[in-house]
Formats: sequence, structure tokens, C-alpha cells
Amino acid sequence: MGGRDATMVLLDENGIRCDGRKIDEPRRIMIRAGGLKNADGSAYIEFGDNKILVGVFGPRDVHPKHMSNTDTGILRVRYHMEPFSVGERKNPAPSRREIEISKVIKEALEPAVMLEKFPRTAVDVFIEVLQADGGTRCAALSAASVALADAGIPMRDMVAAIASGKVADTIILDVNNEEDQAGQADMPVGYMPNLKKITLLQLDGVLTSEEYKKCVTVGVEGCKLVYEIQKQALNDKYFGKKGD
Amino acid sequence: MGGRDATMVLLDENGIRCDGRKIDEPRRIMIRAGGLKNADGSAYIEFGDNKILVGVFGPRDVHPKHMSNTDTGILRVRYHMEPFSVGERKNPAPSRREIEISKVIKEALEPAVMLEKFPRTAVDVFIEVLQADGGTRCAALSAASVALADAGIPMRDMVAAIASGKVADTIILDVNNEEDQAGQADMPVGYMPNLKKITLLQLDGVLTSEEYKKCVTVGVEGCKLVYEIQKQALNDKYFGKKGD
Amino acid sequence: MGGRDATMVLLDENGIRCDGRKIDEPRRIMIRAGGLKNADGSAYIEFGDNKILVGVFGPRDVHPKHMSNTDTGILRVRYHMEPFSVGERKNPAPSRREIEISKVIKEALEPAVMLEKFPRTAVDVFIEVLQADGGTRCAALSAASVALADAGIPMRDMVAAIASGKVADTIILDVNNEEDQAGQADMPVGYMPNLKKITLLQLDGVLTSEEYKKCVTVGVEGCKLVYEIQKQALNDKYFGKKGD
Amino acid sequence: MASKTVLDELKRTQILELLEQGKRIDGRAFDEVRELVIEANAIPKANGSARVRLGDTEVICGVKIQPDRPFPDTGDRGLFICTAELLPLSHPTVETGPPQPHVIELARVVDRGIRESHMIDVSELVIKKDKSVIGVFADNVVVDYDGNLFDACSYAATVALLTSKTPTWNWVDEKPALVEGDLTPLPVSTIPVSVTMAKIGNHIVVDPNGDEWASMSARVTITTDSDGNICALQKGGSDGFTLDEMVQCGETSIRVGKQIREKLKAAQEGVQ
Amino acid sequence: MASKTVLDELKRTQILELLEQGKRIDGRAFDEVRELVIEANAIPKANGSARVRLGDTEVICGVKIQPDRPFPDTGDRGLFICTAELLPLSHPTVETGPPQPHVIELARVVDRGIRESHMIDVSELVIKKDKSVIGVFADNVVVDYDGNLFDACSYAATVALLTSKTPTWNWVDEKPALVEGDLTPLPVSTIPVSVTMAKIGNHIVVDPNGDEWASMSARVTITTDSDGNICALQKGGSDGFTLDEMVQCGETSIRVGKQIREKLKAAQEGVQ
Amino acid sequence: MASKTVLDELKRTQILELLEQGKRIDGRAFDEVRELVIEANAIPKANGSARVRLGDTEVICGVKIQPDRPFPDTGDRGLFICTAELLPLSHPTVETGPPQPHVIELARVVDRGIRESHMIDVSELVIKKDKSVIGVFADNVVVDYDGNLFDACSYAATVALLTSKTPTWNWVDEKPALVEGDLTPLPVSTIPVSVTMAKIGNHIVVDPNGDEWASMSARVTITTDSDGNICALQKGGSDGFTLDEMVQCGETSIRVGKQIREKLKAAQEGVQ
Repeated sequence: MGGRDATMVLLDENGIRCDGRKIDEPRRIMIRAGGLKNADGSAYIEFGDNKILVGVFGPRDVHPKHMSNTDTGILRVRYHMEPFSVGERKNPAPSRREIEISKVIKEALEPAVMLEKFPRTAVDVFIEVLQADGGTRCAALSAASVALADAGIPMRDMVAAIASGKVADTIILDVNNEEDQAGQADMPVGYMPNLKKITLLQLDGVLTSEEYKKCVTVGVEGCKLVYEIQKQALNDKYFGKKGD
Repeated sequence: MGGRDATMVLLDENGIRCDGRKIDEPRRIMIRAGGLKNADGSAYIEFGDNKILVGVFGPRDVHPKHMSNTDTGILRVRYHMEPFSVGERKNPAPSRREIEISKVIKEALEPAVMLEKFPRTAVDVFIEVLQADGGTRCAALSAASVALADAGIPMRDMVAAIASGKVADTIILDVNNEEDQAGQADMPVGYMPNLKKITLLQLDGVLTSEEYKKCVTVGVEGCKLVYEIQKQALNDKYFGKKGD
Repeated sequence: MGGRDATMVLLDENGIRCDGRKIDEPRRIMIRAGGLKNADGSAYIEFGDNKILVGVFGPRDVHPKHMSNTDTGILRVRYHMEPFSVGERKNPAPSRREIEISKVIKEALEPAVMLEKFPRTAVDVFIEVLQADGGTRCAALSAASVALADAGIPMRDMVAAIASGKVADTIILDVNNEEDQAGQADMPVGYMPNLKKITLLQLDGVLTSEEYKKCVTVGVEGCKLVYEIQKQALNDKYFGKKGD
Repeated sequence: MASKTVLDELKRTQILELLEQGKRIDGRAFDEVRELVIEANAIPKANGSARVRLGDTEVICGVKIQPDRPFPDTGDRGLFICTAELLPLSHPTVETGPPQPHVIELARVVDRGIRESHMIDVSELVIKKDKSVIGVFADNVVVDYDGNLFDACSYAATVALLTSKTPTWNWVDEKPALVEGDLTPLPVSTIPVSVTMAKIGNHIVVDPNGDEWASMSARVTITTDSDGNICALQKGGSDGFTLDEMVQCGETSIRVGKQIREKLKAAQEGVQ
Repeated sequence: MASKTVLDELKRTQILELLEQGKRIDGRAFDEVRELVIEANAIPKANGSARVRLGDTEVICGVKIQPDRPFPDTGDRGLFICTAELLPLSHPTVETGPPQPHVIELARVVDRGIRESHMIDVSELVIKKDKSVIGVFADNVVVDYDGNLFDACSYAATVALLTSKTPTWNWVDEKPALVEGDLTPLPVSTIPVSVTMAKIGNHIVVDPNGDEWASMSARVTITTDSDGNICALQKGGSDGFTLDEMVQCGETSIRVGKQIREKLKAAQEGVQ
Repeated sequence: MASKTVLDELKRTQILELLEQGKRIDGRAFDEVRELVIEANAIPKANGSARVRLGDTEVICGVKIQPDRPFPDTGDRGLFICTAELLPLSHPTVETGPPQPHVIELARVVDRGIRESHMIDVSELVIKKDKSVIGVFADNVVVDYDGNLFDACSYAATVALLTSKTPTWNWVDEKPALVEGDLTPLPVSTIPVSVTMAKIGNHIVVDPNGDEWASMSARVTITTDSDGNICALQKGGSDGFTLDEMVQCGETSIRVGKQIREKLKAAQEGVQ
């Protein structure tokens, strides 16, 4: 990002963004709980043009044994992009970026999952990015929470996630791909609305102290919107009219 | 093979092929049973210009233990080409092609070996292609059968192998390297003559339904020729005049 | 080294070398015992412009268990160069050269360490080349001996090391980087002065039988000089005035 | 998918007993393929794509088309590469890490079936001879496993290729330069269809599901082209076939392949 | 550094009890950084270097500057890459082999903090547009571990970059040609400072040492630039922060960052 | 080959007792090399090759000669690379997978022995300076193991190189173009011979067989050239040599090397 491109009009005089959204308006979000036959739990999210599938297995035995913990269960997360999910074909081998995001998402989910109820076992979360469009880690984290709930894993809360950011000197909600490339800052936020805890936070880009404060606040508010959609997805599957 | 070269005269008006053979004539085949000191069994084959060495170890313990099977022995096969065995020097790391051929040969040998007699153990077959000239997998499979017999592994039958194929719209026996490159189809066949079972079959190239039938049949007949040479090799070592 | 460059004046008419040294004069050598907090023993050496850090852990348990030996302890050595230690940035992955040198240093240290006193355990020696200037393996070996002593590992003797070599048809002591590149032969020597045993010896470059004899002898004599500096380093730490 | 437990053994016995009575465990005829649901263009940002559900086996294929360097000896031809991967969410036994032999075989058999049919005319995929060609990458990912990945991946890749839109590149300043908006279909000459048959006891069934896959002793995958010719074949598994069985499998693959080909065409036409 | 033993638990209890009384285990104030000792130019043959001791954590950074090929789409910019490695002599639990996720995160967070501050103006690091650019590699190696590697590596890399001398290359005969003796500083526009804070119980402490690191439930690393702006942030650990805590951490990072920045400048000036 | 069992211990005791009586376990004199059988041109399709049997140790070396890119700083020289691999059929303890340190050492010592003798004049192996040079790859594979791989591989590589036929390439259209039929020998200036000696107890024996290899405490491999000079040396094993022993080993290597060199020459002449 050393050298962001500023030629694109990211925000017009009416406060309308390059994809027609208002500054506090998220992209279209659709979450479906379930869907996979073999996984113990699963979810599918479309978040703007992001398309992400999450499968959960567990709690299950850990091999090799010495990787397990006698006091608590462990959470394992793999974030993975398909070769065809991005502009130029991605090499199938896991990149350093994917390994870091896997770790960040794992640590964002851990506060939500009651791992202490499953000593010696592991819960595996497999995230597959089918189509990427900026903000995959937030969309993935939101879907992973639903997939864990779908798998019946006891949870304290769900983690909802969305990015805030800065374009044209304005703090906005839900940074899309063009805004991430050409904008001034991108701040992915993961938040547990019931427990009022930020469990994922990253920032790339320059913010003043005041902007930083506003950016976190906008992100947290955005997470509350996502949270409602997550709950609806579970509702639709378990109590809804449309059978899945 | 998308784009076979058709400039070479693969079959002349007298039915003679580019290396002087008739359409149903195999290349020169020489098999020697034994030869290696450390291996439990071994064989060496020259099949046209192919030169292949096979060593067998086992039945022996499996490490790690969990790879073994309490009900039956397991067969492990490694097909490997030396860096100097082909036209351009081959990278020493195992290629995807070598991994696939290892698996195909393993599954071609399994029906022949009485693995149920050696529960919890493994038999290892190591195939080393010293010089390649088209048809290495068939030559390797034929030699591996002899090496397994030389190691005293109980067998139901031996697998004999040879490729049939199509050049100049004619079904032929024993495809050589030029015919594989410039011809129309290559069909490696592995066959157990006593049990009358095809245990290896692959095809690259286009055949009509009738040609397909003929090609399989020609391949099976060719395997019977190879089988005689395999038996002779064992005969020479164990009952023959020339001591080895 | 096929093609050594001979344009540089490596030895002038007064017997003075390209860096001002006499033919039997080593570069400046400074060894410090200890220095690292977490390692069980450590040493730092500056040998000319070489800067090398060595840390020792152990005796400690071996994982996986089957790598241990019920009769004796094992010594494990890793020689590793930092990316910034050489002229062109080095790829961080271990090179074949580093793996070979690790083995050579390990075998040079083994005769000095009373491994039989620590059955089932391992002593780990980690060598980090921070800045390289020709002769790293000898400097590393000398520092490793001090680090082992600093860790309190029982030893029969220390191994001192230095390279002899041939430039301008003359046998010299302590080959520097330019002499290694442009000279005629480089012979790293590791020696235990009390036990009178050569434990490391390598040679690249052409020597007559007589030169060979002289070169080994010069190297062994040089090791005795290094040995005094090693002893002084331990003396300084354990009995010296300056506390470390 | 390789482990054999007591439950597997019981299932296998049940499957065999039913086959003796001429029945399959899910009620299909021996030569009947499971329900095949195809969603073309499932990944709109890829150059081509398809999501295929064959029974409960589900595969997504995305095609990427981009300039690439030719191989040294084939500077007059584009590249075609087809891969396959089992995602770990597709089954509890799938492991991450370097691909295992059975996954390598899967990818290579799917690739060869399409390649040997000459479906894609790679001679038309040249930007500048010897310098730059067009690479076509068809990557399959398995998202749900219930047997017979060979055919599911093959159908997904074929539909993804049939519906792919290829950009145009000119050769400008010793580099390929994208011509905006100029999209054409891939040069397709035939539609390959792979048909996999499993041998269980002495019976041969088409399109084995997961339970049948675990119970079979051998299998064969045969690919046919639009002319009804056989263009690729791969035998697998730890048993053999008789010559007659192999000949019969060839005929079955032609007959069943014809039915499937109509479905692939329909999926292609659905997005045009 | 990840294993939890009974001793770790006792230490954790002790740390928590002290924090309840407003005290840290090593006597520091909650927002107090450990003693910071910086030796610039520790590796004279590198283009730039620094040895940094932050309490008992010690890191060496060496900078290598050399011609490189640009990425295809950014032929008008040089390369900046910052890495980090835990040497096995830095702690008994460090393993050799491919880098583990926590080391990859360390390297990427240190890299991003410097990159996002736009410290190095990579647009000035071009030898020949699209053909050859200057690559700047800042490689950190950890030689002694006592917690908070993020900040120690960041300071080491920053000082190594501040004191780097860049050779000059001309474009001659389609190759970069070194101009002997012509050394200039890197084009530096700001000095980024990373400040890491750990949450232990409900307390937040700056620059956690090894014992505190093992006891924390969550952490955040915030990088600020010379203008006092925040330019990078990374939350880690298995717990969360409240919104208020996060805002407060931002303010702390600006205040503490200012103090550290003076020390980095002093180290730079010491070698000039 | 590294595991020590009770049987190994008994064998070691027996070997030592015999050595005390001036005898070796297979009846050889201390400085006597095992029977050396050399078949040059064993792999006719390679550019050069040899199969060498040294006692019951058997090695095959194939040489491939092909155009390659030069290293950036040595555009006026061809490449020479010699490798060695232990095939798993050579001994029950050999494992497949990435090469272990002792195999890497084997390859590097064999390579250095030939390289440092300047056997191949790489300055003659240039097609177009800085653009294209000739690469000579001598790959050894061990097919049967009975100790002393250093010498067996070295002899196989040397004979393979001595009997190699090099094609000719011209520089046409910025590419190397093969000149059909124009084959010449490699530019050879000397014949290096490696001699390996093992220390068992206080005795030093030449060309240790497998049992002696397992019983030795240290070893040294010394390579001499046609002028009787020493050009490479590698000490190995977990013990040391006295200065006198090392000097003596040097003399032995010259004397024994001379005998072996005649056999390598004979093998070369046998195929001409």
C-alpha cells in the first residue's frame, strides 16, 4: 500500500461512494447456515462480491496426541483462497498472508467459543474463499461464527465483523476492494455485541488520533448490523419457514 | 499430447514400423532375476532401450506403526527416474507423473500378491528407471513381478505388461517412444495370464469402440509373450545352468 | 574454485600479505564466553571481520524419543548464516553448504565432548554467523568449544581451529576472504592441543606432497595460538577481574 | 476415505447382498448416474466456472485465462492445465498439506480426459509465437464428498470451460496488452465426458457413491468425445477386470456419456 | 514460549496480584518501557544495521540493498521487505524448520508498521523503470527472548534503515552497474514507532516482558508516525478489548511512541 | 547404516581383533583396494556414463550435457555439477525423502574432489559469453551398498566424464542451436582419484567395506591429480587423527591413487 492510487473518485460531492453506497452503508450481505453434508456445521456468506464457504468439524480427537491440551479444547482455523478467487490465478500453496489471517481469525473466535468444555479435543474451522472482493477476513469471520453455532459448539457470543476505513478524508463503513486499493485506511473489526468485546482489530493506513477513535466506533456499529444478519441466518435454518 | 506430430512415417506400405518391427512384434526383451546383494529380491529388465532395475524389501515392519494394517500386509511402490534416464536432465525431486505411476503400478501388483499372509508388515518395491525409451511403466511392472517372486513373496500370479496402441490408423503392439510421441493412441496393459485379469489399463488417444476392443485384446496377447520371458528369467536363476 | 583469480597481489616482495599480515600471522581474534541470557552456555567470536554467536542448550531431552541413544548422549549442531552476513543477501533457507558444515563441525566437536556421561539426552549447539569474512567454520568451531565449556558440558579438551593455505606458492596461516577467493589452497584445521588430535580437516586446492605436510603443520601450530585465546576467554569470565 | 472399520465391513456386506439381488443401495439401476445438478457461472469474476452436484458430491471449478510463457519446445501452443483439490471441509478425513497420491491421480486423470479429447484447440491460444501464449487453468475444488470425484470434477471443468469468456491480448512493446471488452468463447472442438464404473464383487456399477466407493475392489474411468470415441481411460483399485468386462465398460461409457453430454450442453446453453 | 506449566500458572497469579496493587513484576509503571539499548552499525559490512536490547530481549537487524526486478505492475517503485526470525539460541523452546504462524505474524506486523508509515519512499528506488529497481531487505534475527518481539524488531529495523547507506547504480548495457563509492542515505520521510500493550486481567501494560507475555490474555501493537498519527495496528491473543480500552491504547501508543522516537533518532545521530 | 546393534558390536570386536593381528576381515592388506569393475557407457543414451562395482558397492553415473544459463558473475565459464543419491534399493535402511546430511556431504565431497582437480576446463564450455554456457551434470546413483561410497561415486563420475561426448551448439537467433552429429570429448586436463581411509582402533585401512565402515571411528578422503598432487581432502567421523597419521594418509592416497588411475584410464580406453 506504499503508493495508494488517488485518481479514482471514491466519494462524490453528495457523499456517494464509487459503488453507489452511502458512507455508513454496508454492501449486500447474505448468510446461509448449513449446506454441507459432511461437515458438522457450515455456513455460506455472500458479502458484496465475496463468496465464502465455512465448514466446521469437532469437537474431535487430536493427532498427534501431544498437540492436544488436557485442560481445554483447542481451536484450529485455516483460511484458504481458491486459485480462481482473485484477479490473477493464485498459487495453490498457502501464502504467508493466508497463514497470518488464519491466526488472526482463530484468535478472534477463541473468546467466543467455550473451549474449556471440550478438553483434549479440537474444533476445526475450514474457511474457503471462492470469490474475493475486499474484506474477506471479516466476511470469513462472520460466517465462521455461524458455522460454529450450526455445529452446535457451545458459544458465549457470536463474533460479527466488518471493516471501517478512510477514503477522501472521510471515515466510512465496509471498505470494498477499490476503496482498499485507492483509499487511505482499512480497519477490519471483529466484535461480540453481547459481550461488548473487540476480538479482531487491524489497521493499515494513516489516521489521526480522532479519526482512529471514530473509525473503531464506526466499525463496532457496523458489526451490530452484521450480527442481526447472522442471527437471522440461524433463525431461518432452525426456526424458519424455509426448510434447508 | 494435444497436438501429435504426424510428419514421421510410422508405418510403411509393407506394414513395417519406424524401428523395423512388424505391427504385432515387441521390442527385444531381456529380464534377469536377482543381481542386487542387499535387496531381498531384485530384477533387471531391458525392454528395447529401456533399462530398469527393481529391488524388493520385505515383508518388514512398518514405521510409523499406525501406517500398518492388522488384517493384511501392505504393498508400497516407488517408481523413480534417474536424472540421466531421459533426454533432458530430470530434476531429482519426484514429479507428479512419477507419483501417479507409482500408484498405478502398486494397484496393478496388489491383485497378484498374497498380502493377507503378512498382516502388519509391508513389502517395498523400488523401481529405478536408468534409461527410458517409451513404455517404462509396463517394463517396470513386468520387472517388479519378477523381483517380488525373487524375494520369495507368495503370489497368485505374475503381472506381465506391455503397451498396445494406434499408429497410422493401425492397432500395434509395444509402442516405442517415437510412436508414443507421434502416434494416435497409447494403451499400457498389465495382465495376469493365469488369473485372466487386467490389473493395469490406461489410454491416451482417440479410439473408436471397435479399435478400443482390438487394442485391449492385442495388449493382452502381448502380455502373454512377456509372461514367458518373466518365467524364463526365474527359471534361469533358480533352475538354470548359468549360475547367478 | 575452478578458476581462481590471480591478478591480486596476495604476497609482496617483503612477505607481507594483502591485509598487511605476515605469512604466519593470524587476524585479530576476540572471544567472549557467555553473553546470552536464555542459552545454557554461549560465546561470541570476532575473528578478523567474522562475527559469530554460539548458543548451547543441554543436556536435555530428545524429541522424538527414538532419536535418542540409550548408551550415550548425542550432539546436534546447526551452522547458520544470517541473510545479511554475506555480500549478496542470503536466502534464509538452509543451503547444502550449511548442512555440510554443520556435520563437519559436529564431528569435529564430538571427540572433545564426554557424551557418554549423558545417555538419552542431547546437547544442541546453535551457530549464528552474523558477519562472514572467510574462515567462518574455523571461527565457529573455536567459539562452539568455548560455548560448550561455558554451558558446563564435561569435555576432554577444547577444539581450536584456524585455516592454513597457499598463496603465491607460499604456505600461510589464517586464510582471509580474498586469499580464499584468489589463492591456491585453503585448509581449515581443527585441533585438540592437549589430546594432540586433528578433528577437523578439509582441503580445497592443489598442494604437492611436501606442501601438504607443511600446510597441516602450520595449521596445527595456528590452532595452538587460538587455544590460548579460548582459555583466556573462559578465564576472563570465570576468574577474571572484569565481571560479565 | 481409506480407513476400513467394522461399520464399513457391514455396509460392504449389505451392498454386496443387494447387488446379488440386482439392486443398488440407493435404488439406482447398475448403469444409472445420480442426479446431476449444474450451476454454470457460479463464480462470476472467474473467466468461467461451474458448481456441480453429483448426488451428494459437490465440486466447484473456476477457470482463469491469462498470458503465460510457453514451454521451450511448444511456442506455438497455449497452455491447458486442469487441477483438483479436496478441500478439508469436504470430508472429516481430508488432511491439509501436500497433495496425496490419490489426489494427484484424480487431478491428472481429469486433466488427461479433457486434454486427450482435444476439447480445447491450444494452437489458437498464442499471443506471440515463442514469447507469449494464453494459459487456461481449470481448478477444481471438492466441497462435499460422496464418492466418484473423477466424474464430478470432469463435468465441472468441462462446463466451466464451455462457458468461459476469453479476453484478447495484443503484443505491444514486447508485452501482452489486454484489449478491453473483447471477449470470445474458448476454441472448443468436442465435449469430453468421463464415466466411472466400480467393480464390487462381480458386479459393475456406474457412478459409485461414497459407500460403493469404499466397497469396490477396482474401478475404471473412461472418457468419450462427442463422436462417441474413447479418448482416455484409467483403471484403478486393487483388483483386476476380465477382458470382457473391460470391453463392456467401454460400451457403457459411450452410452452413458451420451446422456451426460446432453446435460452439459444444456448447462452451457442456460447461460448464453 | 507457548507451553503452560504449573510454574507458569503460579507466575501468572503473582503477576495478576501485583497488578491489582498497581505494581508490575519488574517494578515498572504500567506505561513504562524497559531499558532500550541501541547499537547502530553493529554489522559494518551490511548496508545498515542495528543491535537492539529491550530489557533482556535482543534483536539484530541487518539491511541489504541491491538491484532487483520490480513486480510486474509496479515497475516505478523499489522493493521494501522486512523479515523476522527467531534464532534457536534465543530460547530453549524455539524450533528450527519452516517458520511457525506466530513468527510469520511477527514479521508481517513489523513489515506493515514500517511500510504503512511510508517511512521509505520507494518511488525513489528505481534504477530503470520496469527493468530494474533497488530492493531494500531488512532482516531481523532474535538472539535473546524476553517478550515483546514486535517492538524490539521494529526498533532494530527502523534504526538499521535510518543509518543505511545506499549505493548508486546506473543502467548500462541492459544491466545495473554499480557506481563505486557513491553512497547516500535511504529516502526517509518519517520515523515509525511500534508500541505493544498487553492485557492481563483487566489491566493493560506497555512493553510486556517474557513473564507478562506468557500471562496476558490479549495484546495490541500500534504504530505511530512522526506526526503522531496512527498508521498500523494489530490485535492478537485469545481475548478481546472493549472499545474504550482500544481508544485508550491508541492514545498510549502516541504518547509512548514519542519518547521512543527520540531514542531512535539519538541512535541514528550517534553514528553520523 | 547408522544403527548400532549387538551384532554390529560383535562384528566390530572381531574386526578390531583381526586388525591387531595385521589382518582385515576380508583378507585384504591394509592399503589394498577391493576388486574394481568398471563398465563404461552403461547408459548409452546419456552423454557419458559408467557403472562401477567396488567390492559389493555398486554405483551408476550418468552425465548429461546441455545448454544452461551462466551464474551472474561467471558468464565466461560453463557449469559443472556432480551429485550423488542413495537409491532405496541399495540398502534396507535407506529412506526416501529429502537428502540427509551424510548424503549431502557425499555429493559435495565427490563434487569438490573433481572440481578442485580442475579436471574439466569449464572456460571452454561457453556458447555465448554471459548468455549461454554448457552445463555438465554428473549424477551418481548408488544401487548396492557395501561401504566407501566416496570412492565408488568418484570413480564412476570420473569415468563417465572421461568417456562423455559433448554436442556442439551455435548461438543463433539469441538461442543455442544444436549442431547435429558434431560430438567431441570434454576438455579434460587431469584425472582425479579419491582414496578413502578409515581409522579403526589405531589402525588405518584403505577402502573400508560396509562392516569396516560401521566399525570405524574416523575417516579421511583424499583426492590426488595426475601429477601426484593432493587437491581435496575431507576428514569425517567422531574421532581425530594425529598429525603423523594425517601426513601418512596423504602419502597413501598418492600411492594408491596412482594404481586406481591406471584402471580408470583403461576403462576409458576400452570404449574408444
